[in-house]
Amino acid sequence: MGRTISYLQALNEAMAEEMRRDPSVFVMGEDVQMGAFGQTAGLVKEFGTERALNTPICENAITGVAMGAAMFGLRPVLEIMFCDFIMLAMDEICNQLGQWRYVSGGQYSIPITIRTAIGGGIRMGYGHSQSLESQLIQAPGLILVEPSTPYDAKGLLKSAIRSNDPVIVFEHKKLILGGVSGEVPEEEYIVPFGEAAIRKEGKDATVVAFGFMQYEALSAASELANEGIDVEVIDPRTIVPLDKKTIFNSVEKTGRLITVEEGRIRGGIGAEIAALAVSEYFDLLDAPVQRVAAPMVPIAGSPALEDMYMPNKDSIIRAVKRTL
Amino acid sequence: MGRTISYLQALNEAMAEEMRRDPSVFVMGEDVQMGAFGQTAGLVKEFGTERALNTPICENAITGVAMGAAMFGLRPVLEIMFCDFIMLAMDEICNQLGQWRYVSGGQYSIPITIRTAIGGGIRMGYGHSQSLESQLIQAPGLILVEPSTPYDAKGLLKSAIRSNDPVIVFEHKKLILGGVSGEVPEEEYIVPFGEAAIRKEGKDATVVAFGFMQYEALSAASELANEGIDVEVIDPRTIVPLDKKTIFNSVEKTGRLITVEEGRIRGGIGAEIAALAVSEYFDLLDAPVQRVAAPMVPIAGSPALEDMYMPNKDSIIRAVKRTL
Amino acid sequence: MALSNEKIIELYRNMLLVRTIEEKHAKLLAEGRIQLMGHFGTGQEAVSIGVTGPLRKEDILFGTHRGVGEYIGKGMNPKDIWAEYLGKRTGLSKGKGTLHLADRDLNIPFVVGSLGADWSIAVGTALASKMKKTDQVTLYFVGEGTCNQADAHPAMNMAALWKLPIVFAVCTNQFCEMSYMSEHCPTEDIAPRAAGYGIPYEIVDGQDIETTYKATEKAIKHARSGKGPYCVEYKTFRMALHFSGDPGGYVKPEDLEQWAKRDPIDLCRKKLLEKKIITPAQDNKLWAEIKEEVDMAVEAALSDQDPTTEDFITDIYEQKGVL
Amino acid sequence: MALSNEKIIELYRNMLLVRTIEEKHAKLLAEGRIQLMGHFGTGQEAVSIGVTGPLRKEDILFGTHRGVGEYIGKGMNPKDIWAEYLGKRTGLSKGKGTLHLADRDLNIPFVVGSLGADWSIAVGTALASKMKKTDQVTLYFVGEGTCNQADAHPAMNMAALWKLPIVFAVCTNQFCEMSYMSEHCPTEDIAPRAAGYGIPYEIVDGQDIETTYKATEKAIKHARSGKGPYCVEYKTFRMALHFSGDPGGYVKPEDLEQWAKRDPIDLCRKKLLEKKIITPAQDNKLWAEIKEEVDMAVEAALSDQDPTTEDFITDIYEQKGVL
Ligand SMILES: Cc1ncc(C[n+]2csc(CCOP(=O)(O)OP(=O)(O)O)c2C)c(N)n1
Ligand SMILES: Cc1ncc(C[n+]2csc(CCOP(=O)(O)OP(=O)(O)O)c2C)c(N)n1
Ligand SMILES: [Mg+2]
Ligand SMILES: [Mg+2]
Repeated sequence: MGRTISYLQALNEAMAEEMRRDPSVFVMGEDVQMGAFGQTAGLVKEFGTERALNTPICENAITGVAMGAAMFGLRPVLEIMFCDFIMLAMDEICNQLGQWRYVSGGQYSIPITIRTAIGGGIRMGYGHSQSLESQLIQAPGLILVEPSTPYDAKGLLKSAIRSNDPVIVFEHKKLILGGVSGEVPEEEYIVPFGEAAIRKEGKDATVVAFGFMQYEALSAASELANEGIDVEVIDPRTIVPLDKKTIFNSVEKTGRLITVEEGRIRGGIGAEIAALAVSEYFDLLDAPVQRVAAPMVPIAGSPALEDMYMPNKDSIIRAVKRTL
Repeated sequence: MGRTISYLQALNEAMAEEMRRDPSVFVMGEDVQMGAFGQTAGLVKEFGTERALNTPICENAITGVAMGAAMFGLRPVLEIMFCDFIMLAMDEICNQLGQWRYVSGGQYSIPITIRTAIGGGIRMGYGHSQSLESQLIQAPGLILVEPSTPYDAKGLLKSAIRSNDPVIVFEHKKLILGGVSGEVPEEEYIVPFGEAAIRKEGKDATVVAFGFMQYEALSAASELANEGIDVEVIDPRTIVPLDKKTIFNSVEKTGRLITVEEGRIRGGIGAEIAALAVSEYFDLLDAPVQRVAAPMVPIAGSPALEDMYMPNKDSIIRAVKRTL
Repeated sequence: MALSNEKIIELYRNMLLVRTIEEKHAKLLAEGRIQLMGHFGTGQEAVSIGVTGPLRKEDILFGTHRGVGEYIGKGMNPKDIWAEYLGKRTGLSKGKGTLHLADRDLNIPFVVGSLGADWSIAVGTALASKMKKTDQVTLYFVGEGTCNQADAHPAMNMAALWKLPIVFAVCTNQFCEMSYMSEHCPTEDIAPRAAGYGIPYEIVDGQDIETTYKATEKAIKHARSGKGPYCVEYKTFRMALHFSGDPGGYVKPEDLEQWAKRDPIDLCRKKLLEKKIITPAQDNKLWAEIKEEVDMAVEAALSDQDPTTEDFITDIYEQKGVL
Repeated sequence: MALSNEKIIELYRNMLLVRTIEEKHAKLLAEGRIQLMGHFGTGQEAVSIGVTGPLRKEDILFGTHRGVGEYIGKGMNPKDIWAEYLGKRTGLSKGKGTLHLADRDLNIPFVVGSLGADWSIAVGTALASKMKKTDQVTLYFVGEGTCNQADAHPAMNMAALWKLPIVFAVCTNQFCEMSYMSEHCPTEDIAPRAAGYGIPYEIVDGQDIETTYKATEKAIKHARSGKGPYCVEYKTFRMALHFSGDPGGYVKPEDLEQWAKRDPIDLCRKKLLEKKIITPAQDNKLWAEIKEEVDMAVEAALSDQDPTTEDFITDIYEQKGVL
């Protein structure tokens, strides 16, 4: 039997359950005892200040601390408060974390989970609003996860914590704050990496949408349905590994591909999927791929400007129509 | 009348000439007085220790220093010794340098040039061998330059130093060390951003190759010519802005597109070009796009393993043949 | 030398202005008239105003995210701030920065998003002043929490190494977001770290405006005279919560109580009244004037125009045709 | 307490081994037999060996890029090093790390590429020891140039804040690549920076093996007893150039001359002979033995197998099917 819980609750439960299950799991980050957006709130009560470890503000260094701890027997769950700050920790993440297993010839596993809040639309402007998943897709050795539902948030975060590979989990602020709710089982479960979910079946076009954009895509799909356009909506759930099979099976059926992400367009996840389409799955397409994404513009604080920046239901609808 | 000079000399001349021309230009970085690979060697003699400023090792901070200086009247040319270390400075580069013009509403120009050595094949292994251009293509507000000849190295670096936008110049170690030579005019010239060069005309397939890969592409082209395959080789010279016109005019003629870069494949420059092909230039292609790039693997120190990693003439030849 | 009466009144007025703007911001939020979150500096006004008071217009100021103190202190006017805060095209940055204020005319670079990213940028502006042989000083005003950010270290190191004209002004308000500083660093004081680079430092009371002003004045003089960087740490207390949406619950009531007794505006007013520099009537009038000034600035800004789709894509590159 | 004769001989032997391996490396390069560049630690052997001498096997060592000193000191054997250096599949890391040595069995994490990236990683290993209540100490051995890297600061801060079992061992060899330290920081000493975090420190002569050993032993004892981090700075001189391809020309001849008089191996040998702990004949035999050991290690490694195409794509993820 399922329960209906919020996205926030799902994240919190995943951490609490894994901390109960395995004493080597602990959370750390800036103000994790309070919980910046509440994801880690309350853990300190049950697990104490050492396993809910507040850190100073120094993102590259706390990433290194988590990495070192992970190499010697612990399983840290590190929170980087805003994904914009991931950029401070790029050397640790891309050059060290993702590479040391390989360059040590497999001597070290680094079982670390990094959770970070992405996304705009809540008027935080420059510096606190970006979706930088695509900044990490070029780095080898990382697993990248972007859950859109409470079910996936819990199941994927649990998989992340149990994984011996470094995993980065992108949590959209609108999902955390906005109180998306959904069903999760009473009993324990995990969601494996690399399996996309088909959120809506359809035959006219394939929309692949990540994280929060999933909801915009579903809204677009139902509006399009009113016009008799039957869109298939796929939620990849993990960016690396990417479930190419589910995506391109769908494209085989529809002949049309629209990618949707909140990050910027150039070199984005959509670029990679479009490139796969035109290299590995060349014959499937009946129309140009449409990439719905943010433009190559910084995010302004002005609500008017932020609204111009964000991809949304309407831009998805326009993109779908361009393929028909 | 032209002179034949090395790639290294071209870079050095560009800096010396611009420093003579404009007293606000100066070079800074780790050991720039000696010159890690010799690019800045000798400048200290003519311009003194203040305008050839040695810095401590702290890549994020020296990027910030250059940025601050650039906002208040100077034109720094900052050397980040190895492009791998760009990852230490990602916050300054992507979140600050590329964005402050916009988020200050155009109040500040930041005329800074960052030069950095990319590339492998010289047995430096992990940490000193990567080509990370594609890590920067997602950031707004930056200009990215990758010269492959002495002529372009000099002309593009001069454009970079004169530009009021932040420019990053990628210099391949094999070009610096290996002594590629070429003609440059006696008289002053610059090479503008956003204009690709067609290095070899051809009608059967379009090969777009960046930086050092240009030479591998040209070798591939001449070997293919022996087999009667007539390849067009394009050197984009700048990654941002990208000369889509020259590239896709060529694809219109050949119907075949092969992208070549030394960086890793996922989310690389090739992904972006392939995505453009399948979104903006859908009808031009007669065959799947081929992306020649490094795999999603760290770079090992072992020569045997490094050779498996590197894209080269042979992988380009195979890729071209797959399109025919 | 004691400050002149005019100077003290000016500083007092600025402190009132800061508090009034921030209270107005809180009120607008409470009334649901705006959504823009605020990080208020209530109780810290003697630091932000004392630190910026001795600066010349040509001096360069890096300020913090905490309220409008140092921006008012450096000369920004409330209408400009509000137009920017509200994301209007009449704002200092056409609404693109909002909370991240910048003012080229006042030599205020930009309020950074990634805290601490500007440590080194400030060293860069000081380097520019030195290389261009101007006699500008850069004042880097920073929260003590941000002193734990990595770049604090190379920034201090380079500033000392190159003897740059920069003042590191540390506002120790006891908190970093929702935790006490004792969870962030092992020592009570931050400024002694400067000694590791041979940078002289001083630690002063942050509640008394004359003290903060004079300590800063001395530090600026040192930096301007070519002797290199100087560090001042101001001890104060953040009476507000971290930001307008902060649920609170982590501040010890006894701390609030104790520090409330030394509110910088109260302290200054008392002194002004005691010394008869102003009368109670003049004081009341001042408050009323300031309240009206702020109200008018807000109303004017609220009715300004939003940025356009054209504004959206300008100011990214200077070179045409790149975007 | 003085070191036992056995201990001193062991340390002396290790110093000889280090110098011999590095000289062999230089020779192989000169003969064109290998291309692998080297960063030699000639003249610094009393630091690398003295620092690692007091470590237990379970203690965690972060070493530097400069030669093989600390790795020999912690127990790596020459053959393992050479197989890795030469990129063979029999290497410690199957040839994937080469100069970036790592040894899980010896608790040596990995020699980092971006200098300073491991400051905080070392804090992390010490945190793990503390949380797991082992009595391991982490020894972070680092060049003074790398002490200017940003993360030195938050690393020291967190280590002190959390009272972690870690020793910061700074090897001040007067250079950072091709420049003297005076171009990198304004002070002569690095260790006093530790005082800013309340970390105790000591500055010692780096040429005398007993001094370096004992200072480190004391620091390790402090850390192991739960008193938190300790910092030791060892003053030495890099007699080699920065790396095997360094053109040189920037080292003052008088510095070389002066420091050559205090070569750590000479100093130690003199003491051993004077105190009759070894005889000249025994000493000669030791050198010869070591030379042979190293030559054999190199030849054995040279004939090992290269990694395969299968090796190329393993060790990236544990999870199957991701790459
Ligand atoms: C790089 C970075 N990490 C974290 C944050 C989130 N953050 C915003 S304000 C703040 C507290 C800063 O404390 P302090 O410097 O003492 O200034 P105060 O808020 O006390 O004025 C933090 C951690 C940020 N903006 N940037
Ligand atoms: C992040 C980073 N910046 C620069 C370098 C290049 N580099 C290699 S060795 C070295 C000198 C380090 O000096 P120090 O820490 O004193 O060690 P030493 O070489 O003297 O043993 C530098 C700058 C690097 N490897 N990583
Ligand atoms: Mg504070
Ligand atoms: Mg050194």
